Amino acid sequence: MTTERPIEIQCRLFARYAEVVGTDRATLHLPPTATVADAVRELRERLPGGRALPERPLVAVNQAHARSTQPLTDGDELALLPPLAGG
Amino acid sequence: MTTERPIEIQCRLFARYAEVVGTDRATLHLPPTATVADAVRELRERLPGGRALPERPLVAVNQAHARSTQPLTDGDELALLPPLAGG
Amino acid sequence: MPCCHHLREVEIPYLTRNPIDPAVLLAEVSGPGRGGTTLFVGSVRQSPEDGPVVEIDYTAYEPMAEAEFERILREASDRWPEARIAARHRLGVVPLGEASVVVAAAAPHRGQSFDACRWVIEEVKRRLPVWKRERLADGAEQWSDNAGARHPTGPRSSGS
Amino acid sequence: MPCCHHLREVEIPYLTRNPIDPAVLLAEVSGPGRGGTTLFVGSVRQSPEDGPVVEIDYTAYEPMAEAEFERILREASDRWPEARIAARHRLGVVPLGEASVVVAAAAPHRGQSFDACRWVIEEVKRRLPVWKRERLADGAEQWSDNAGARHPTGPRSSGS
Repeated sequence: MTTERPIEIQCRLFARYAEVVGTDRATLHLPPTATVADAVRELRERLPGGRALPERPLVAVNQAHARSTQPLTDGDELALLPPLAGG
Repeated sequence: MTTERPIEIQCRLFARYAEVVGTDRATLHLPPTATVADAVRELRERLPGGRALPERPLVAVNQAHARSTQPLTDGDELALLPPLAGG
Repeated sequence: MPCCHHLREVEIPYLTRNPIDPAVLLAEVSGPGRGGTTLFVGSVRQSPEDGPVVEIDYTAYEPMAEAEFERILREASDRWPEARIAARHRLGVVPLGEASVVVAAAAPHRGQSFDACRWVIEEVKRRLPVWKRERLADGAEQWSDNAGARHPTGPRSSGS
Repeated sequence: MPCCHHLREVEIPYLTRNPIDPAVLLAEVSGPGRGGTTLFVGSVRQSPEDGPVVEIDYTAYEPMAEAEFERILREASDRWPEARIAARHRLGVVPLGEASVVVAAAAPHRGQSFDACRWVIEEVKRRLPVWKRERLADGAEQWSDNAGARHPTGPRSSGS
């Protein structure tokens, strides 16, 4: 069914999170009903050292702060943000 | 009696008050029991145009803000301060 | 790094007839333990109520104004012991847009620097024996005070 | 004189790898109707908890940080429509004592300028996707965040 065609999510990791998993980018293919929380779960399972990432990190979708319940859309950019330190 | 020897007060007027009375200095001789309020009353009576000064202006004694009830001492400098406009 | 403002090695007057450079005040309060600095600049502005003000002539009861500034900054140092504070007030004719007063407060934490800076400028407005004569675009002059009162000026007194 | 920050003719990036000059931000927000200007400077400081920090390496999720700065300043313009606000955040290695962030807010009245400046810096701290790697005097490095957490650094990732 067309509704089952997976969506592609570009993931970005920053600062300490990029150090922990040894990469700052990953691409996920997820069911079209996937939320931010689903994507984070997938990253924690699939990336080497991914378990060291928090279960509910601060996240941004398409360069804006987002909640873990936010649904994702094909082509979205999901970023996992360590605790902020600006200022 | 020595207690009756008058005290000498150097008075200064600023900004609009100096304009109103046409001078920025005056010397008063007052009883040794005189307060700021007594000196202001004397200035309002004796200076030409003195009635245009307020009965209870902002005042300073020896370059510090003072109350109208403050007793005066020989040699004190009394200043009548129009409403402040610093900043 | 305790620092008492009033123990400055060189006594810099708080009153000046020259333009005030904010960078100088920022430098005066800076220090490695003070990560937050708040600066306030008060400028001569056009007032919608009065029409265009082209310049302001500031006068002061100068020795008292210096002493009162010193008292205000000493009280601020008591309230915010870790803060370092600098301040200047300009006297004489100040054209539109130039600064009449600048206050800088640096502290280990930003909240302290905001609070100290704000407190000092409020006290300056409330306590500093300074007066202003505004010259309007049409040539009229008026005394203007911080309570919002306006009075037309009379002849200038010789000595003040 | 209504002014919308986000309608700047020339888009100046909020992020910079060069030292931030407070005078530039003061000039950007100045205007004849705005008599009160508050400037906040956040500097790299020695932290008593961690011992001497000699420098901080700031990194950001850069396009999001630019967009988030724009959102913060647009929200500030909604809250203080008469204010004009400028802000910069430095990235890269910032030595001890230099500014990492500067915010300037000018408004007709000083209360507005203080409130707008304070609000913007608080939102920057809370929302801007920026991270810092502190280098201490003994050569150790740590990630340090605005909630006060510290983590030793690992190997540097190639791309971030």
